[in-house]
Amino acid sequence: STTNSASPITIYMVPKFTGAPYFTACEQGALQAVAELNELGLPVKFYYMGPSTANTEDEIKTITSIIALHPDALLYSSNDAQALIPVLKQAMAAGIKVVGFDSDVADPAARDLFINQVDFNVLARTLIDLVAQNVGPDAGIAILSADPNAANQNAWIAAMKEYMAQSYPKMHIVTIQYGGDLPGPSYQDAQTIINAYYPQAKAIVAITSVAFPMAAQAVLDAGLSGKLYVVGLATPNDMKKYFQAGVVKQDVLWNPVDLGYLALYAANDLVRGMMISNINGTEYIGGGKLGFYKVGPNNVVLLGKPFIFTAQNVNQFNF
Amino acid sequence: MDEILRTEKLSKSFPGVQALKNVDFQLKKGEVHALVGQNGAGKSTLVKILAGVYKPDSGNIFLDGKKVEIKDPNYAISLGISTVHQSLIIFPDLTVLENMFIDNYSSSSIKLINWKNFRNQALKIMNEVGINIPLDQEAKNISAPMQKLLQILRSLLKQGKILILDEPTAALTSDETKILFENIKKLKNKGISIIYISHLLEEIFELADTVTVFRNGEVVMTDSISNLNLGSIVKAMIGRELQTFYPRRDPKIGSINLKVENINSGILRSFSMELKKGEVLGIAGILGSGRTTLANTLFGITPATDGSIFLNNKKINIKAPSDAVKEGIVLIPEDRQREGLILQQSIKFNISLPNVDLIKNKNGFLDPKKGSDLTNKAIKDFEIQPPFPDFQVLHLSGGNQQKIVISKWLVRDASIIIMDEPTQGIDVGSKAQIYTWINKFVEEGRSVIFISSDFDELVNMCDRIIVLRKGVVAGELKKPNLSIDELIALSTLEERDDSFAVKSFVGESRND
Amino acid sequence: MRNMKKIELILLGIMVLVIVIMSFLSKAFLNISTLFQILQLSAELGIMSIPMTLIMITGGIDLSITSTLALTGVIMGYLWKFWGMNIWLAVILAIIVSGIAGLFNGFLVSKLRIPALLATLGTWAAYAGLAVGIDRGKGVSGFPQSFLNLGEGSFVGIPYSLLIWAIIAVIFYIIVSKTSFGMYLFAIGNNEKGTFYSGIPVQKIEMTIYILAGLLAGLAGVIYTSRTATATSSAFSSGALNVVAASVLGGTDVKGGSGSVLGTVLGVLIIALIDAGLTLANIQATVQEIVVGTILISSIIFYEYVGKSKVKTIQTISK
Amino acid sequence: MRNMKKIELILLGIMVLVIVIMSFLSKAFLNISTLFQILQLSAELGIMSIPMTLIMITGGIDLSITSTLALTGVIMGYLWKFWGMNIWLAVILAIIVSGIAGLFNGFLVSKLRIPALLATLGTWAAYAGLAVGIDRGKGVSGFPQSFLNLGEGSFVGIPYSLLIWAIIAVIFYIIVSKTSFGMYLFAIGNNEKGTFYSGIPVQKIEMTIYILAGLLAGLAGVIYTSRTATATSSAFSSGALNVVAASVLGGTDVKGGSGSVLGTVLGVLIIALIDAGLTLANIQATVQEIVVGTILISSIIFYEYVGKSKVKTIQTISK
Ligand SMILES: Nc1ncnc2c1ncn2[C@@H]1O[C@H](COP(=O)(O)OP(=O)(O)OP(=O)(O)O)[C@@H](O)[C@H]1O
Ligand SMILES: Nc1ncnc2c1ncn2[C@@H]1O[C@H](COP(=O)(O)OP(=O)(O)OP(=O)(O)O)[C@@H](O)[C@H]1O
Ligand SMILES: [Mg+2]
Ligand SMILES: [Mg+2]
Repeated sequence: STTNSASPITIYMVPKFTGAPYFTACEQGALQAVAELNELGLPVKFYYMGPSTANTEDEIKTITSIIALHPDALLYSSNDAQALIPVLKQAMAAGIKVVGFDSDVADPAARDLFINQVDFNVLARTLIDLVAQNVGPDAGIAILSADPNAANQNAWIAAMKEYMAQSYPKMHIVTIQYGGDLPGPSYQDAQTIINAYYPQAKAIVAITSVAFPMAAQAVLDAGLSGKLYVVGLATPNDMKKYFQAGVVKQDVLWNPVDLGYLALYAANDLVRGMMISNINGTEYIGGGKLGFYKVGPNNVVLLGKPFIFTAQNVNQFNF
Repeated sequence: MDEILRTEKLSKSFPGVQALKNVDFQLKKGEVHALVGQNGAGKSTLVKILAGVYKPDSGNIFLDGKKVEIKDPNYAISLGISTVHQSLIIFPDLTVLENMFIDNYSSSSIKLINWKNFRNQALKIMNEVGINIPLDQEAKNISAPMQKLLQILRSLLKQGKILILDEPTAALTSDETKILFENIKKLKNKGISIIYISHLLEEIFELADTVTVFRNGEVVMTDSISNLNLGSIVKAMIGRELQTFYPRRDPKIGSINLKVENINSGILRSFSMELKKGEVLGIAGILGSGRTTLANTLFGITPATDGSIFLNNKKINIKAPSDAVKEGIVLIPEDRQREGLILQQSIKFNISLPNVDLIKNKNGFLDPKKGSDLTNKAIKDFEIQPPFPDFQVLHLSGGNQQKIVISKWLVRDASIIIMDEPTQGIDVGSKAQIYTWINKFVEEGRSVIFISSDFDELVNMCDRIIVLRKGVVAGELKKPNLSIDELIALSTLEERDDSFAVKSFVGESRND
Repeated sequence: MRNMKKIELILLGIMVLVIVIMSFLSKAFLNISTLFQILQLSAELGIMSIPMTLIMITGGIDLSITSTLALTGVIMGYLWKFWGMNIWLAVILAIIVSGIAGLFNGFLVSKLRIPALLATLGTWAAYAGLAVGIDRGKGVSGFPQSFLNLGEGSFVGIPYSLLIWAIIAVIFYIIVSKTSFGMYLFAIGNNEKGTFYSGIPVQKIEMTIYILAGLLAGLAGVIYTSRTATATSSAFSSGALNVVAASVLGGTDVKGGSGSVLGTVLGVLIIALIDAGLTLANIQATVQEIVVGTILISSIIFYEYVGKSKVKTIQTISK
Repeated sequence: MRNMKKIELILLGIMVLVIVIMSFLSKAFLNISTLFQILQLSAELGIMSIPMTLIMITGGIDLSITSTLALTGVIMGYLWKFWGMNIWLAVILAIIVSGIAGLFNGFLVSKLRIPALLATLGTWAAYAGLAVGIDRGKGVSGFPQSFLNLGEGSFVGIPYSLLIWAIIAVIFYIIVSKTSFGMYLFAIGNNEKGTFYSGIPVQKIEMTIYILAGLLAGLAGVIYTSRTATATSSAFSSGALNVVAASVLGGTDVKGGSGSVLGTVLGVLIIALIDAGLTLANIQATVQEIVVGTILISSIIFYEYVGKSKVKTIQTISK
């Protein structure tokens, strides 16, 4: 069922956990979209709520409570690709439009849409190409990930392996460490890599926004700045210090503000039935100032290409 | 009479102690069989073996002529042996009714309890026995004698063939004792066999048919009561004739040392007293009269709520034991094991603990050598056995443990020592030693407050005795007008109880 | 013993108060099916807190149960997925393993006489290690619908997991308050030696409750797995101390000798309702933690200090 | 009482064995600066386990110290970032707050006579709630380099945090084994009442050690913040039970009356070396958990059962 365009709708946004600057940036984007929609006479009541640490159970509890409030739409970034499926299906069954962003669940039937920040193949290629450019096509690399269950990270790792086999047959993964998306353990894992795997590993690829600054910090602390290449994904604010110190040259990311912005527009489109069908039967969603986006297989919407922050451009961003 | 229970060469040892040595013991149907012996003679150990608490190292037990292995308390109960242990076994947070039926164990413990049925049974047995305890009170809220009666009632409920009573009267007043004796006689007439343990020999003469005497874990004598008298039993118990052993002293009483004015604390009501230099002041009273409260108040364990205390005419404020120690007042507490000692630690640790000020070096660190010197001096002065500073206190005999409690305070220059039942559970030789130290202590112009339930000891050791009754001073006796009869009269208005005289040379019952 | 009747009444009062306040804060709160949905999420905590209460009444504690929960889920998942075992057979076998885990705790505590805190601290680490070792951090999912029904389904509107919790609570309520077994628990907590002298098989009883704790943790593990549709070694990461906290809030005395099943159930319900109510009232998760922490510490002070008659410090120093 | 000298020797033996085995498994292991890097990661655990040992010697426990650690970091971060306070002043104020947190524990335990497990379970939740409440899960970063030096810098090759740990260990080793204060701790753990009757101010001593625990947890919090360059309420999420476990492995008796600072230091070192060694030798993290769990449970059984003279169960039932 769709709602009359003029009547206000309610949307909840549930990040993996509140507090990470990354998710705060997503929230900013969503708030921008809310402001625009309100001005357009499409009022949206918006709430940002989630567990205080990356805890699956707490996320399930939060979502369950939200279902009871019968909002029109729910945005989530899942802590666990499996465990959230039942509760998201419940939400859908309750007539709530469910839109994932940032981190999906394994079952496409558990949500209406997923806003994929970036094609994981493209992202993986970008990272590997950067390693090849900076260290060489035969580099040994150490990967610093979140935890072994993290869907995004696993997809990226798989794509990296595939791309390496294709384009840089001599490049190889020396070790994969899991820092649990926590600063302490991530830092410790980075130190482990430095102590145990350097110089076999000449590059650290840190594929979470928590791990990347920690890896940079560890390399800096070990005095290996310029010798051990660190690249990864993180918000520019977190990395500015390391650009300045010279330990980091590139930071690959999408724009999380845009991600939150698009996710909110998508939810609004779904609730108000504003999806546009074109002649070939392909669906599009309206992404406000970002334009229109195609809804791909499995109801995945791709935000765009990765963006590479460098020492030159990083200061133009604040998130 | 037919035999119901027999033991054959029963032995049991604990680390360092042979508690029972080849004990042959026989119990007949329908008799009251008394076990007597000094502290530590092994009476309770035999009881615990029969009750299934301990397993014997060797030897056999026969019940109705059949050999049995009593593997646990539950099995003992199922064999018809019910036991009232020497230590108070009570579940303080459970109600009286729950306490009474706690050991109603059956294999179907998941079955619902029929409380109505239990309540009726409880009322019936209390009616039969002639006592009344409020069934819905929590056990901790009833008086100590009532708690003991509760424990006795519990074993009566089981209606076994054998009832074992290990010092049941130690915590009872004379009224309750009377009731208990009537019931024991009733049970005996029903053909139930009873093993009865007491240090009060009159009780033995009132109740027992047969007496078995234990000494150092061995049975030294078994005979019918008609063949025995008090002297012969005591001789069997201690292995020799009993003589007096109070050392003589010529008191040199000086000026007032401690003055207490109108203090209130616990049961104590506007209590006042004076203590002179060179004086041994006795405090007498019956169970619960407030003697321990007085000791604890003066030592700062339970500070007085009002009133004043003067030491050498200077007002002092004792809010904690550390204050008392600073003023030179020390306490030998009533419960030696829990209050006086750190059992898990060595002799040296225990002697050093309150005396760290004496064994520090210039930098404030403990000086191991000074500690050893202090300990060795105490060991020598007080003849502590074995004389090893690193020996764990837990494994010392009761008398030697008490010597440590006393010596840990006497190595420092205390001016007043308060002793709460210092000779309780102590053998005859050690007692004499303690008396000698008391005399030596006061001869140096210091003072002793001597609390004891043993009136014979009080009369022989003290210069003056204050008698407490329900927290107030009932009277004061001075040398040379000290007499046991007077003490008894003052402390118990209602009646005289000659059992105290016997208590004096057997020693009080010890709680284990 | 604390006056449990009084504590139960107070807790009941608090619960009513919470419900009243929460239903003012949010209309959604008073909906029965909402309440069921929310409470369902506390079923595992609720189930485990019951044997924890029994153990705490005897003066013991079991820190290992949350590890047992995770271990059970993982074993079940692996038996089913990699050994191709029938799912229900796997469930039964896994619960048997959880019973063995409890048995081992019971053995350490009642036979070897290792203090419960110490013994179950050790097995907490050991069982968690085992679960991680089997799982290798990977997790199992894709369970058959018949199994997932356990976590999703309901009977006359009441979710199965709540029904199971309720049944267990009623059974244990009766055991604790109406049978000799229950009385023995209090007796052991009051005076273990005296209980033994009274002919009661103390060791057997202690053994039994630790086995029960293992079995119920196992059952909770199965329910958790079914509810989240995943078996993973990181299940129920909120940990054993929360289970202890729920019992303590319910009036159970860590020193032993006091406690009630009803109190514990109310304790769990109060925490769950406050948690959910604050979310429903759109109040941040961060505030929730403060509220729960404050309630816990005040109830502890209340039970220990004000709840008893005020006694001189010195008397209680004797422990 | 356990024979601590013997336990210390055994632990020393185990540590040497671990070092030998690990250096066979990985060449990287024997490098001094590698070792320092590894051990540095255990500095906070090592620092907190020392006051924990003192508390456990008296028969108490402090479950709240990891919450205190997080609270200190967050308060420090907030004073600095949002109140614009000088970083070192913020550090001092935060450590004072941690001392107050310890004082409150001491008050609950020594004055109100609430069992330590219970009291610090409550404050564990309360302090964590407070930390989350201040932090709102957001975390603070971007600390000045002067502050980060604390976690990064070193003196003649020894990281500052290790130096601080070593100094604290030496001071407390002397306090515990050479002063009357240390002697009193053991006396309290063996027989609190008897200690009081010996004229020793038991309450004051208990109060002191809980305050010390708070202060050292605070110091650990500052070091942790500096090392990870972030102040967050989720800091040191591995929890208080790990601190207890380290002390237990070091021979401290949870029943009180036994323990040594040297034993605890060795306990922490052994866990850290095994952890690191297995990582360096490329052995899965999963195996590590099993190894540590197994060592813990076997040491518990060893200390409690085999380590003492074997006594009949029946005698020990009397506790
Ligand atoms: N559990 C135990 N461990 C070690 N020694 C024990 C134990 N129980 C008793 N003993 C020792 O065994 C001996 C006999 O003790 P028992 O309690 O049987 O004496 P008793 O005759 O009952 O003395 P009392 O008149 O004081 O009750 C004593 O030396 C006692 O210290
Ligand atoms: N701190 C206290 N608070 C309340 N009541 C107390 C306290 N200490 C003792 N009592 C009670 O006061 C009374 C006097 O006890 P106290 O121990 O002083 O007597 P006593 O003469 O030493 O007797 P006993 O032979 O039992 O040692 C008893 O009824 C006791 O239960
Ligand atoms: Mg005896
Ligand atoms: Mg007394």
